[in-house]
Amino acid sequence: MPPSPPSEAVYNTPNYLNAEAGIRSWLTTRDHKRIAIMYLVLTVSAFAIGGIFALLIRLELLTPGPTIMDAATYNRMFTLHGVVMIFLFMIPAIPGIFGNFLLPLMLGAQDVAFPRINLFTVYLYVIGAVIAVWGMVQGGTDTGWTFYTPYSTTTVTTVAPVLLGAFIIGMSSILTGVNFIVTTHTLRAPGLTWMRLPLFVWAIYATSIIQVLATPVLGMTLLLVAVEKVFGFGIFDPVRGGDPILFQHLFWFYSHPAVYIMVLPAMAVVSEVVQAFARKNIFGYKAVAFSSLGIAFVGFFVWGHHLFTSGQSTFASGVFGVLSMFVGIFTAIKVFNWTATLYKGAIHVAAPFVYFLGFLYFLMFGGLTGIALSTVSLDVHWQDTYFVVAHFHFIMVGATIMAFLAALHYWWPKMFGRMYSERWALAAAVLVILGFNATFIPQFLLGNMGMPRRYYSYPEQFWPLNVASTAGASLLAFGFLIVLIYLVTALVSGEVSGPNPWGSRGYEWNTPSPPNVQNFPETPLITGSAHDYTDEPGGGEVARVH
Amino acid sequence: MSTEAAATPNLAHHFPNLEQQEHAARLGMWLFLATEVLLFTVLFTAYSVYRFLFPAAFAAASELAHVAIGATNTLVLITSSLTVALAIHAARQGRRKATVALLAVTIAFGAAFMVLKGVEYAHHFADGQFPGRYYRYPGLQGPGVSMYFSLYFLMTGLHGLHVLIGMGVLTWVALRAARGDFSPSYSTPVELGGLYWHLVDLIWIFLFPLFYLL
Amino acid sequence: MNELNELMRKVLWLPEQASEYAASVDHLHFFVFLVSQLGAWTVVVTTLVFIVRYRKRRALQSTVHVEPRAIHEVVFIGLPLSLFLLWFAIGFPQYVTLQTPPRDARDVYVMAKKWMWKFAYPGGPNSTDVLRVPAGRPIRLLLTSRDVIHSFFVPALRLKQDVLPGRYTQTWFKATQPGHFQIFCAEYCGLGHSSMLGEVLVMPPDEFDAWMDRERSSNHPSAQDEQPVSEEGVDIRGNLLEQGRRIAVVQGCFKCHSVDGSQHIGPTWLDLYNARVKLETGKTVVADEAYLTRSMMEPAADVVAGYKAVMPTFQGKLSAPEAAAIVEFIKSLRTDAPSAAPQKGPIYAPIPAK
Amino acid sequence: MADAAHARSHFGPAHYLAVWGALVLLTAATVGVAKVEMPHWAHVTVALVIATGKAGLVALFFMHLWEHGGAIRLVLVVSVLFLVLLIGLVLADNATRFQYANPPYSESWGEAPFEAVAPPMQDAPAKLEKEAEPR
Repeated sequence: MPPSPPSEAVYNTPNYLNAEAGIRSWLTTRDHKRIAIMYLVLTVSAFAIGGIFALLIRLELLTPGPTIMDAATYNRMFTLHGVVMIFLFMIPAIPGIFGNFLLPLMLGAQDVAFPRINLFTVYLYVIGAVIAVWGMVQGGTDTGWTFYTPYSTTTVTTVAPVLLGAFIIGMSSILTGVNFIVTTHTLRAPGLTWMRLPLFVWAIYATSIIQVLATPVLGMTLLLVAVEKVFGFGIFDPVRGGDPILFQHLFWFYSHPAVYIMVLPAMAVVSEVVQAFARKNIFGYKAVAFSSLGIAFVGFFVWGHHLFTSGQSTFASGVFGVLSMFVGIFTAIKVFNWTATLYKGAIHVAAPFVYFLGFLYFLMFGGLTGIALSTVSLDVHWQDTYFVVAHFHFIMVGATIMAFLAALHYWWPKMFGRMYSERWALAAAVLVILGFNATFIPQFLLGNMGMPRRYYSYPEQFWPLNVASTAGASLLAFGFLIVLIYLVTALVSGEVSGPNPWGSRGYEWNTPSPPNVQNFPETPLITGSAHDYTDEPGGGEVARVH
Repeated sequence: MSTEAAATPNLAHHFPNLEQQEHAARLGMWLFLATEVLLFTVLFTAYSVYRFLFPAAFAAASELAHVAIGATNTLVLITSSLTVALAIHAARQGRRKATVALLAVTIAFGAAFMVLKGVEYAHHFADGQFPGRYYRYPGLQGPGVSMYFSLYFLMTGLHGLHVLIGMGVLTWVALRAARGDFSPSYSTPVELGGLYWHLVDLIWIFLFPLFYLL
Repeated sequence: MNELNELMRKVLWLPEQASEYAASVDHLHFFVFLVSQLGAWTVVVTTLVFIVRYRKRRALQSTVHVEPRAIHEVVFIGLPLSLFLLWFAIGFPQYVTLQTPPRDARDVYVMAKKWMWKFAYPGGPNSTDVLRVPAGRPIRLLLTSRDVIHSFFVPALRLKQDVLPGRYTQTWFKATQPGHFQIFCAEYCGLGHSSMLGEVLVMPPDEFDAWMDRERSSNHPSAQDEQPVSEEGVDIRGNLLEQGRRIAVVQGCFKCHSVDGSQHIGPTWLDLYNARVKLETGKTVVADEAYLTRSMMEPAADVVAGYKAVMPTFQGKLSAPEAAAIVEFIKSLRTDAPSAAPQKGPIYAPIPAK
Repeated sequence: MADAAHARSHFGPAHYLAVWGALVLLTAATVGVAKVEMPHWAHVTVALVIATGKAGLVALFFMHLWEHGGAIRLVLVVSVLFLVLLIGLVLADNATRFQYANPPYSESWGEAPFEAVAPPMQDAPAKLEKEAEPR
């Protein structure tokens, strides 16, 4: 299906944005696209809040001693940063926004399987966020986002509301996952076989599996901590024969797969972006699709690599260590296949593609340092130091936010029918990528030097690198600010993009941009795979690589 | 098929037909049940760990459990599972009265279960067999004993909560059945409520030996 | 080879290698680092070459369909997997070594609490925040905590072991040469987490033995077994008390003053508040807030009978609130204080080796 | 449509009653076996095998897993797999870790002179104390 040229008429027809007006029509909507937009507003706000906390933390660490706050405030600050970024941004953002918006469009469906539950997840998210934030305001929480017992059960700060908030947000996450899995199983358009599913769908599907199966474990574990704190049941209490390491096992049984909840959607985005901007179908479709499932599955077997220095047995560390090596492979497969996709492509370097490059870079170095961390003896030195901090920020902030920004730019015209300023976007992309590096490469070195994480003050030998990191963070913040400004500007005064400004052949571009309420006037019939750029419909010349 | 589907009011706009919609609902329910299993997994793991660490204490503490009540409750739940299965069968055949009656019996069994559970709890409380730091039964003291009771109350408590929720769900389904919402072509809510109830039974099937017999 | 080791160590900003174990871990680190860099930059360069070589030449350009052959995916999987497994095959035995103390290792008990490290040698002596060990001899650490989880971290030894409340974990090391090496707490433990520092003092073996003999034979107070320390209950003054103790740690008060009633260079702080204190001059004063504060600022003014006037002034080193926090802390040190925490600390008796 | 709905379910009341009977028998069996003199591990194994059998009956027949294939069966299998995995790997850790890293007085401390080395535990004597006649 060749794309039709941009036309004003398409934008002037009724679409999901202007079909109904008024705040009420938004709050009661069951349209997956409007729910996606609500998630966009909510998660980006959460990101801004979490980002401000991050900046305050970096400012505090500008000098070895106290800089702008006392230790008690600092401890609340990094807890807030972790909780907000992970539970309110990283986990819900890409599935909530782009999963919701695109999954039905890519499947040729009118909506997700359970639209009412979908709206309910938004409200659960808000309720959870409000409870958690309320708890943090009421005296704050100083446990770190990991809530390790017995610290979390003995601290005098307010922990229970934050646990409850995280539990409720977890329910939101579970229901989103259930919805996406069922949608993928039951609402595929005729002709859309599993092996024709866009790679975005595969990765979101894998993410949903983790959300459904892992999140309840976290929920129950957090509830146990709350029960212990409030009623003294003593499940994790060392004084009553409880085992604090059991908490760590249960916590990481969720929280390691949760890392994949955060990064798989990023991989989902990138698989689409690389095909659209290289104008080529993916190299190794099955490898990329099944590696998503592989990550989801094997990701459940590796949690113990967070416990190498905890007192866990040598045997268990060995088992978890060797399994961790296998989970890295699935990421490696994806990286190689994305790179190979560029081969013989027709590469268009626009902002989303630049973010794809940033993603690839951060994922590789973040991933390889992850493998290094699972190399058991190396972890002993790095565990709980800034090396770990830098590693997971490379994956989560680096890779996932790169993909988030790539998605935002690539699908901005899809969602709003208007283009952003490409020149500003390129400048901001370069700034953001440089800022990330300047922030986190010094932290790798700090970790090598042995600076432990969650330190309020530090010996002077760590000073210069901390200054460098803080400088990088301010660069990064500046980059984000630019992105925010030109994207909001584009909403009002951006050029009308037409239905398919990129000439992309993803299924979702077969609808007008922005799409109308029903998505498709009639159920589409799928006859070929997405991202077929060979011009002859349904295949074309097949070349073999030598 | 599609014409018939278009005629039925229970079909949401985004599903092509009722069968597809029922399949979606059933799959969604099973996924939800999986999350319930994982929810209990945490407690089963804690149970396994502490039973492994304190076998003597757990064995001694489980002798304090009221096996007769526990066994009766097991039979009550198993029988309620039977009645709910029969209710679904009746609903599929469009037998409205039978459906409602069987659901009512199921709810009654659930209530009986909760009453027996309450009697049991009262006995434990009277003896000072409280969870965690409140444990003060003089007849059995030692490391790991209070852990048994913490887990006992947490797991049976959470299970009891599920029984209550299940009773609520079945009540709602029964009311809808009485109103005549269901037909041979559409009885999904009865089936889903039944699935939930069976899960409650399933979990009890494991709780019973772990806390009463071992 | 040695130069290469030093070069890589400096490139990666790693601290010195104070044990053979540290050196061997570093060598794996260098290997992993170099291989990773090589692999990742190969991908980056390939990507850049593709971008230039296959740039878009016209709008909506079509491309050929490229199908991978099985061999590609096999290479994509096999190459990194074999490298990763090789790293693991080198790293895991090192970890096993670290987890298996040699039979001839000498035991040292480590007790962590908010926010200090205490070390006890079976048979004495004890010390706070400084762990003295002989160079060239294996030392097994048996670690336990009094409150929350801490983590014993010595970067120069590439050694880290979490310290769990109410039970023991173990680790060991053999320092190669004398020197001072920093101890950090690596598991977040509250307000004083980042000031829970200590030092491993590696001594030449003969000096260590001499020190040990001296400590054991003398009536030096620290040679006695550690007395239980009363723990403040959690109350509204909690934060101030914690602050006071932290400041006292930072200022080095505990070098001379004990908090458990034992005699030291200076008077103990236990039950000091409101006690009647006999001074060198023969006068008796009540140790109230004013007296305690003055003693910090003008220590020579009222020296307690039986002690030397060796305490430096803290005028200018302590702000008024800080001094008040220390006074609060001293006030909390009462033998009859109500306590929420276990009253008894672990008693240092040897654990039989498995 | 009615026929289709009916055709999906091969089970009738007779089947359900049979399953119920089996469940009752198994319940009686597990209570009975618990009273037999056997080593502890044998009790645990038998009780878990019987419970798994009962659960299987409920899932296969009452919950219609027998006739619903594919995705639904996979959902159950995967969640049970993760249950086994979590319990198994955590227990593997407890069973093989440094013996004194487990909770004090627990089985793994063995014959250690734990009165001497163990940190204190509140409200509980170091050894299990049972009254001769609990009730």
